[in-house]
Amino acid sequence: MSAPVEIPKYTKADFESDQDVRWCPGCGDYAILSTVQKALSTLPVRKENHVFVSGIGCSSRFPYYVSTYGFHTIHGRAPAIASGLKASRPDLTVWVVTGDGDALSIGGNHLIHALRRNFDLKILMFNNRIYGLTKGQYSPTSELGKKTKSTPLGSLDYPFNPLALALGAGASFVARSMDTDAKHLGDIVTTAWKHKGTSFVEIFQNCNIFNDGAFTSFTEKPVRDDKQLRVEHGQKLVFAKGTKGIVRRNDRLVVGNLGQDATLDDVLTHDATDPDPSHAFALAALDVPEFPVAMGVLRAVERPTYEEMMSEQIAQARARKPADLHKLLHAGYTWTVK
Amino acid sequence: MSAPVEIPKYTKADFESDQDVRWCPGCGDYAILSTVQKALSTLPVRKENHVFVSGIGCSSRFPYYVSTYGFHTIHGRAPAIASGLKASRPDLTVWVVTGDGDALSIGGNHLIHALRRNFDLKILMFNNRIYGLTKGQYSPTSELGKKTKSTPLGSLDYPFNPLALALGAGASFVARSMDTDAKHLGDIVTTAWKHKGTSFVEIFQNCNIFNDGAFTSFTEKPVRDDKQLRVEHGQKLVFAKGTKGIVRRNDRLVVGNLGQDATLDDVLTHDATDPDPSHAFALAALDVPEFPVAMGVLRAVERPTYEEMMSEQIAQARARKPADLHKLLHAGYTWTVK
Amino acid sequence: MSITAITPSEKRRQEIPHVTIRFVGDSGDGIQLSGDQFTSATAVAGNELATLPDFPAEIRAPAGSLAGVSGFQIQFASHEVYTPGDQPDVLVCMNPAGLKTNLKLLRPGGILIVNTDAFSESNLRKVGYATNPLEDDSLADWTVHKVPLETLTLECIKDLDVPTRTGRMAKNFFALGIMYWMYNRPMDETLTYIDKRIGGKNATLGEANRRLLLAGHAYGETCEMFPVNFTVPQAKIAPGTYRNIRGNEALALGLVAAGVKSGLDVFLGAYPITPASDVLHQLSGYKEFGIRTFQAEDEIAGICSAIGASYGGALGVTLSSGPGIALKQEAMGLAHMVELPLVICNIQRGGPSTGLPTKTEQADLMQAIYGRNGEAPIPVIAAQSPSDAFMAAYEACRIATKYMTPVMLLSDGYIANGAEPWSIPRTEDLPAFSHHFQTSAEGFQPYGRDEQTLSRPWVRPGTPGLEHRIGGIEKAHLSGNISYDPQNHDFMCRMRAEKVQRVQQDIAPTVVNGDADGGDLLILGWGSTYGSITAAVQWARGSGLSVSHAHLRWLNPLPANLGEVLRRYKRVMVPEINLGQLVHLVRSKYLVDARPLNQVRGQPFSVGELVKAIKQMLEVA
Amino acid sequence: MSITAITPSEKRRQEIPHVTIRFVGDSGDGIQLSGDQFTSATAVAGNELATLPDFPAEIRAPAGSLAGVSGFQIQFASHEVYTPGDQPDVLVCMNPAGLKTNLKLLRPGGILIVNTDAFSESNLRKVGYATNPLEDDSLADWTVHKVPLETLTLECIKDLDVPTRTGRMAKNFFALGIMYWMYNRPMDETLTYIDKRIGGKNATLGEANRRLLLAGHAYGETCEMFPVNFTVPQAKIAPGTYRNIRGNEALALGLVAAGVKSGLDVFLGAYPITPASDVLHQLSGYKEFGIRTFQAEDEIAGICSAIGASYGGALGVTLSSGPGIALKQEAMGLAHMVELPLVICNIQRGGPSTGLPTKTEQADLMQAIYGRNGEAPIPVIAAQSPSDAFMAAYEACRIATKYMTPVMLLSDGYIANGAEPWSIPRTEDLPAFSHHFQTSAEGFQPYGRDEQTLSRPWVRPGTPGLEHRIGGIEKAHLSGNISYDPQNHDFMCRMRAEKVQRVQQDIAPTVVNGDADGGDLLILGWGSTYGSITAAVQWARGSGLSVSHAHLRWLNPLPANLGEVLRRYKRVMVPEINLGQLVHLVRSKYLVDARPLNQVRGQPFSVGELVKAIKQMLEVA
Ligand SMILES: Cc1ncc(C[n+]2csc(CCOP(=O)(O)OP(=O)(O)O)c2C)c(N)n1
Ligand SMILES: Cc1ncc(C[n+]2csc(CCOP(=O)(O)OP(=O)(O)O)c2C)c(N)n1
Ligand code: SF4
Ligand code: SF4
Ligand SMILES: [Mg+2]
Ligand SMILES: [Mg+2]
Repeated sequence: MSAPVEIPKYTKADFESDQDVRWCPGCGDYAILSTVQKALSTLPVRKENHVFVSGIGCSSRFPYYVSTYGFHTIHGRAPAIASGLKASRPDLTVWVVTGDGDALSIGGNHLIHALRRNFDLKILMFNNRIYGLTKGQYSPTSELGKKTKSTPLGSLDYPFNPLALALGAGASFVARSMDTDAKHLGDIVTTAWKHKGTSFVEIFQNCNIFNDGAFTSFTEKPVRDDKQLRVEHGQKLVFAKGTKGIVRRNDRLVVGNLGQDATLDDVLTHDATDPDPSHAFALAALDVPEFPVAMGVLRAVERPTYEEMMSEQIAQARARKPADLHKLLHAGYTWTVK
Repeated sequence: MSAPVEIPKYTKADFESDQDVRWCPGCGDYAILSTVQKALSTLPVRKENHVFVSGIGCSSRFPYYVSTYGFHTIHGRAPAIASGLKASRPDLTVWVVTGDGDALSIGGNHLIHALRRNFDLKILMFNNRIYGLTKGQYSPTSELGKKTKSTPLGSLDYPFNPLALALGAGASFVARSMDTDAKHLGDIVTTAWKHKGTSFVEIFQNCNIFNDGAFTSFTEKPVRDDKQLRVEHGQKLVFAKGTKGIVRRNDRLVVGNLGQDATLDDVLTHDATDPDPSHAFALAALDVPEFPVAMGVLRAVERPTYEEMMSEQIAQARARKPADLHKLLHAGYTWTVK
Repeated sequence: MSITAITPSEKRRQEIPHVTIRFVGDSGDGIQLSGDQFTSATAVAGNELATLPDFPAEIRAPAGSLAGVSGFQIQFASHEVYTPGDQPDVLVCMNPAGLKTNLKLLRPGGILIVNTDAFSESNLRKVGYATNPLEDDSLADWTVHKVPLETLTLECIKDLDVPTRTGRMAKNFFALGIMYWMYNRPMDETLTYIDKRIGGKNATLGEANRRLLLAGHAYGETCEMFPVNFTVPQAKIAPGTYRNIRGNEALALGLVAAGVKSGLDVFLGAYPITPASDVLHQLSGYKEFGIRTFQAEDEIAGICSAIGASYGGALGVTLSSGPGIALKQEAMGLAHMVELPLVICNIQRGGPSTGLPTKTEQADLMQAIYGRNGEAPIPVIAAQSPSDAFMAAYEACRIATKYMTPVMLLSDGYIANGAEPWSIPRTEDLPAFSHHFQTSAEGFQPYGRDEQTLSRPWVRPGTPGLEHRIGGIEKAHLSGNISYDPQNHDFMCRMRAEKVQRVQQDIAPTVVNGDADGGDLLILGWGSTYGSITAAVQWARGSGLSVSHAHLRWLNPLPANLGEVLRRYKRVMVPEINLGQLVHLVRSKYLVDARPLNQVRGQPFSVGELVKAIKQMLEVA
Repeated sequence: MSITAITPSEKRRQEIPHVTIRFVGDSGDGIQLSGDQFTSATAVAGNELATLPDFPAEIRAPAGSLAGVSGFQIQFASHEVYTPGDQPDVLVCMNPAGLKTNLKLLRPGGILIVNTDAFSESNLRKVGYATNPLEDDSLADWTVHKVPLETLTLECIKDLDVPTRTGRMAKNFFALGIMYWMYNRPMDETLTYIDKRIGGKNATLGEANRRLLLAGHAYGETCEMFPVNFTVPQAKIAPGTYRNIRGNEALALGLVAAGVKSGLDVFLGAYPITPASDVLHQLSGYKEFGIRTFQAEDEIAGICSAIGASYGGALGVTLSSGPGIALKQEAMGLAHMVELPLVICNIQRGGPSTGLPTKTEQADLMQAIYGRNGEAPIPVIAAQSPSDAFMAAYEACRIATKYMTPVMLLSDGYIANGAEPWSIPRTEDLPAFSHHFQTSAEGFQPYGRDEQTLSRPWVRPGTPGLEHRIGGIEKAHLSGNISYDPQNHDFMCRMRAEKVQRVQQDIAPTVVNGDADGGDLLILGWGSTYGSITAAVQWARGSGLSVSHAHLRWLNPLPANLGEVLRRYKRVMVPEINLGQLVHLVRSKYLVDARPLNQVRGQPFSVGELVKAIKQMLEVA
């Protein structure tokens, strides 16, 4: 992602397309769109070098609303299409916008393979814990027992924890943010862009029509501080306005009350760059009500990207022998009839 | 898996089918087959109540050689087919036999969804880190840089750690064993059968034709003790004939040398039943050369199975109202023309 | 018929044989609800009817936008009705977006009832009206009734504790009241609905809606604007008990009935997709029938789980639309190879690719027949109307089980969402449907075959002594072991094809409506074009033309007598909502010069365009 | 021709016009290697030839088992050769399993050369021989030469440091030496191979094999057993530089050539599957040509990554066989909708489902044409022989790019693994192949169209000022914005269909071999039946029958003159290795009473069965 020679001074408006935005009034997607457009305007990348690839879902309509190149593909396949694009065009900044159904249900396999391969893709997964576009069936992130059109008596599947899944797949960058916190989300999106490799960002997004208030247990004002752990690399894992922290006791993570049962020294320090994914995994697993939900960059480990290595192999092959079609066609044993 | 009334006294031979076994001479699959047949003969399940479902691959030929019911399906889809079977026939013991390609490449999505749903399936994944049946392309568990027919200059994808992936997906039972250790494998297979819920067992299997010796770095006699950590629930994580153990230092797992830089007290204790998957994940992530490879049951956590809950919903619905087709057809507003 | 009719003042009544009414407005305007209520009232009034909901393509387009327009059309009559009508006689219009997109449909001279309150400057601007069409002369061709619906509504319930926003949204009941008066519909059914479904949850809102319906009715009766009300006399309807039913609902009930009658447990494995999802929703509510519904992670898992269930001895069903069906083809091949019963419901929608998800089309026929690798024929059956989806689903299940084969059931968006009165069958009158699980080891061969149907035995795992292995690799005749023998492969491919062909034994011969012994033109149709073709043929025959109609229920195999039937006619025309598919099958099979008539506009043929094509083909003016 | 011929003693020579030899043995017996070497030697000898490897279906069946038999057949001649021969004249047999499965193929009176050392009691029992067939009279119909191959081999190299097991495995070179003597083949090429490829890695083994080849040759020359050796005179072969090439190799080279000539980067996204994988293997070795090969997690990711690459301005290619192609259909629909170039190579194999993975079949044609949801036609092209796969692949790429469309290229297992001499084209003689990326914003419309081809512009992301969005939902003409407009949908479906139809502009008219102006019978073929049909027609014409042959390269669209050509003949027969597919297309399209001739035995038609069918059709004895 080397900065091209000349980057125009962009504003958010430069990234707004001429298409009418067609989400329900009040949908969390609006806020995310606005934050991403703003973030784009600050990046040292020319507009035409951004590509947004998406699958199918409310969230996947995103590319139409951003005035860069965009490809609204088929359900679940955006990571595969983006991988092919990035493999052959390492010069582009390739974003993937997807939903919890698109990414984790039909597209789960492409997602985990993209993550292990570490193509330099920026994956933004809007998690509203529901299928919005198809009008409200439960999704792989919906809580057990969820009553929806397809589960009138309650769903029977235990949900995925998307970040845990991503870490299990070997993701080099995982982060979490939410629609309503423009500042935090903007920072995370920018950080995800800076990471070289596959960045996986889970964005909690409210679907006010089919799953309103899915995240209130840790986003509502009264509980917010107590139920969100904002992680920062190199910083102590404290929350609740500094009154609590994550400590390890009997080899398990627990919440320590600072000044009561724990001191700041006991509190663990966040290391997003730990090559062992276990630390990030433990943070990803924290959940309400017992724990706060970890928000921010949980893991950011650099390793060569797939397309880098691919280009390198090609360069080496070319250095070894010239691409001579005539020779190739005549390879092996030939004979001439006169 | 309630024991049926009468179980015949079985021997291994009762589970051998009349089909010629068609693996390459020396293939690790033979040993696994033999161990599984033996284990089957010891279980309190009538022969006709076992079903083996497989995908496509050398490993997936397995069902033909076991004289129970068997279904050799299509590539990668065995978990989905087995889920449907188990959902409608909770009375059967349903085994899934699959390979690293079948389970983690084309079938990755069905696998992770089966794991989160916790159908009572016994999944045996033969990991030979290669595509055997299609004659030797690298697989999602092959090491980076592997030279194969499709990657003459070396593969570019970072491999999956299958147990880490399974844990990330929310698996209730994960274990690891190997083809050549019949005793250990037999125990693990039996334990997997006993677990109520999806059991995921990774079995290292040597493909002597296309990937011979893939596991020697921790299975060869001279290094074996030092490079394998046999985990047992409730036991200390010691290895190397009791001279080493896994300890936590600076919030990271390291190898402690007992009597030198660590004491037995420092050594962590294995808890396979920890509801937080982070402990099992950390063990799954251990790898040579720095660490020994953890073998045994890493996680075994009971929670209701999908088919249990499904049957329960049906029972409740039936208790609430009788299944009256006439009434159903006449539901809502009707009128009669005479 | 026991109908509570409300009798308006006699002097202003006018009798008409049929009428088509279209309601349009914003998605939030309750158009579909109004349509449903009007439909029920019309059924109760004893008319024949057909309906067509027209959903906005966008999930939830901005309020008042062109993309957000929702429509509902109904035709009812004192005679038989086959389509929801080409051109509405009446347009009930809630907002400018509805007017802009629908006015062109209204027949010249037709009645336009319009909610003037919605024609604010901002609403007009939103949809590109420079001036207010209610105020210039652009509506001169029609009879316009301007009603300040929102003002009247709010006025009417001002003493109730209903928020203004909610109150305004209830205006559809006022409009409905007007229409009930105008077409002399009984209101009992709707009042009951209001009391139970709305009032049950919120008594005040129930009261408000009740008042509005009656007020609208009174408004019609008293207001100077409406000089006349209409009566559509009762149609001669076959005796029976009726209900109004949508295609997806009927399809779901057909599956339930198949389960009950056969004694098989039904298992549905599916992934949501428009417009198929509703069948999943429906079935998930029938747990007391032992129906297991499984929302899978994708379409492939959906069909595979159903195959697993069938293997276990259940009646495996899967469903999808558009791209989802394409994804299932590999697994259909497996089901064909292992010869297990399976029903694949394809609720067709506009394609290709994501296409037009909320629109109807018949363009998946060739895919149904040929979409798999290798020689993998499967029976294909099609529903022809909303209520007919019941029997089509039932038959699909019966044949799948009887012949041990996957069967594809074709429906489409038009059938799925359309509704019509359904003469509810008596459960004891449904075709016999049994199943047999092999339990005896005597002479058991996993690929032995029934002499008549060529089906192989169905063995439930758990049956002692019958343990065996099946799979997708070619299998030896009888034993079912893997076989790479060339002759065996040829034999088995032909055997499976022959088995599918034998389904002909269960297919009724082609019946011709019209001149059964031959004539100038036969129209050959399948699926949801049934209504339009029937109406067009009726019209043509009424004008003395020698036009007949045959409609196929099974597309594979074709009825045994079809070729012979086709040859009786000088010309054959095949109208399809695709670019020509069935027409290829019959041309190839019978070498008959059948001619296609095609459109893919996401909507059914209008009777008018069929009539035009008939005239052209017969070269009459 | 510069060929080193080895001259045996003149007196025992006999000249014959053609011969078919079949090598059979265990997978471990080096049968394919022997076959390849014999083929090269035969090409060098100046004969026309065709070959057919016959792999065991099992990956690695137990040694000596029936399932583990590997075969290789070659026909060579002094005249043109179109097939590997129906019935071998000579069978070289390494073990009892080979004898058991192949003896029935050998023509009565043919020569059987058999390795007696393998006929141990245990080996005989393994394959179900009660008595040793070499010792009873069961081989009386053939000329049998019993050679203790292993004994001779071990004796010959006993002084070398070669493990007995390895030595025994080298017996194939001794056998090859005998055959080289018997058919008077030059040995230089094989000796070079031995020295370089075997000796290069292990000098002792190289020396052993060299010795064995020469010893086998000498054995033939001196041994009493072989009374005569044969000469097949050189054929009249068109001038040019030749190499022997397999179909999968030729296909891969065609893709490379397309990349080089067009200046486009080739990207292959694929998942391994038999028999397509070899193309992936080949291409992954051509990195210096900038070819990017991506082994995807499944077939869907394979095609999707290729679509992504095409979107980025590369030439996206994907490939698969059998079930893998079924899985790609949804994504093909997307490529059709977004109108990007894409080549889908389908190396057909025996179906349905997993079917017969290692056998050949032509049963995916209808799936290629109709396998997608909605109206989604794509051009379909077929290779007709191993070397022809080069030009077929090249053309597929050219058309995909020129018309901005996915193209399906059909090959099959027979073509993929078969080999034949290929007259290597000069790179400068390949058809012109350019591409154009739109860069100018002037008048740019994402769905504007070229007047002649109807293709839309190809814009690489990164091009300033041309930013736009595409997708799988129906798009408005010109702007490419999402459009739910009914008329637009109809228009666009027809437009896409018309674009595919326009490919006719690039399709040569049907050429008839035989009586171009008409006659009694036309045989219409496609794909790998080319050789058998050509040979059969040649035979029939030689017997004075009025039989002609036309072979289709493009299956969609069909050549413009095809209907007219078909109508010139009294009868039309369509032989296919399926249960009748092309025959449906032409019957439907041209209403010609074309008759099918079908078999699905996992192998090509024999010339004999075609001849029989021709006679039947013409009612001659
Ligand atoms: C192959 C295929 N299967 C199913 C669908 C129907 N479908 C469209 S979006 C969607 C789920 C969307 O959920 P999510 O990704 O969470 O997006 P959201 O709408 O919630 O933003 C489904 C099932 C489809 N379009 N294509
Ligand atoms: C849909 C489909 N794609 C691809 C294949 C080809 N294929 C068969 S097995 C296999 C991989 C097998 O690898 P693995 O699961 O590791 O099994 P192994 O042979 O190593 O035991 C592949 C790619 C297939 N049969 N079907
Ligand atoms: S359905 Fe939900 S996710 Fe979709 S646009 Fe509406 S509010 Fe947003
Ligand atoms: S190829 Fe490998 S995995 Fe397959 S049977 Fe042979 S040794 Fe076993
Ligand atoms: Mg969602
Ligand atoms: Mg493997």
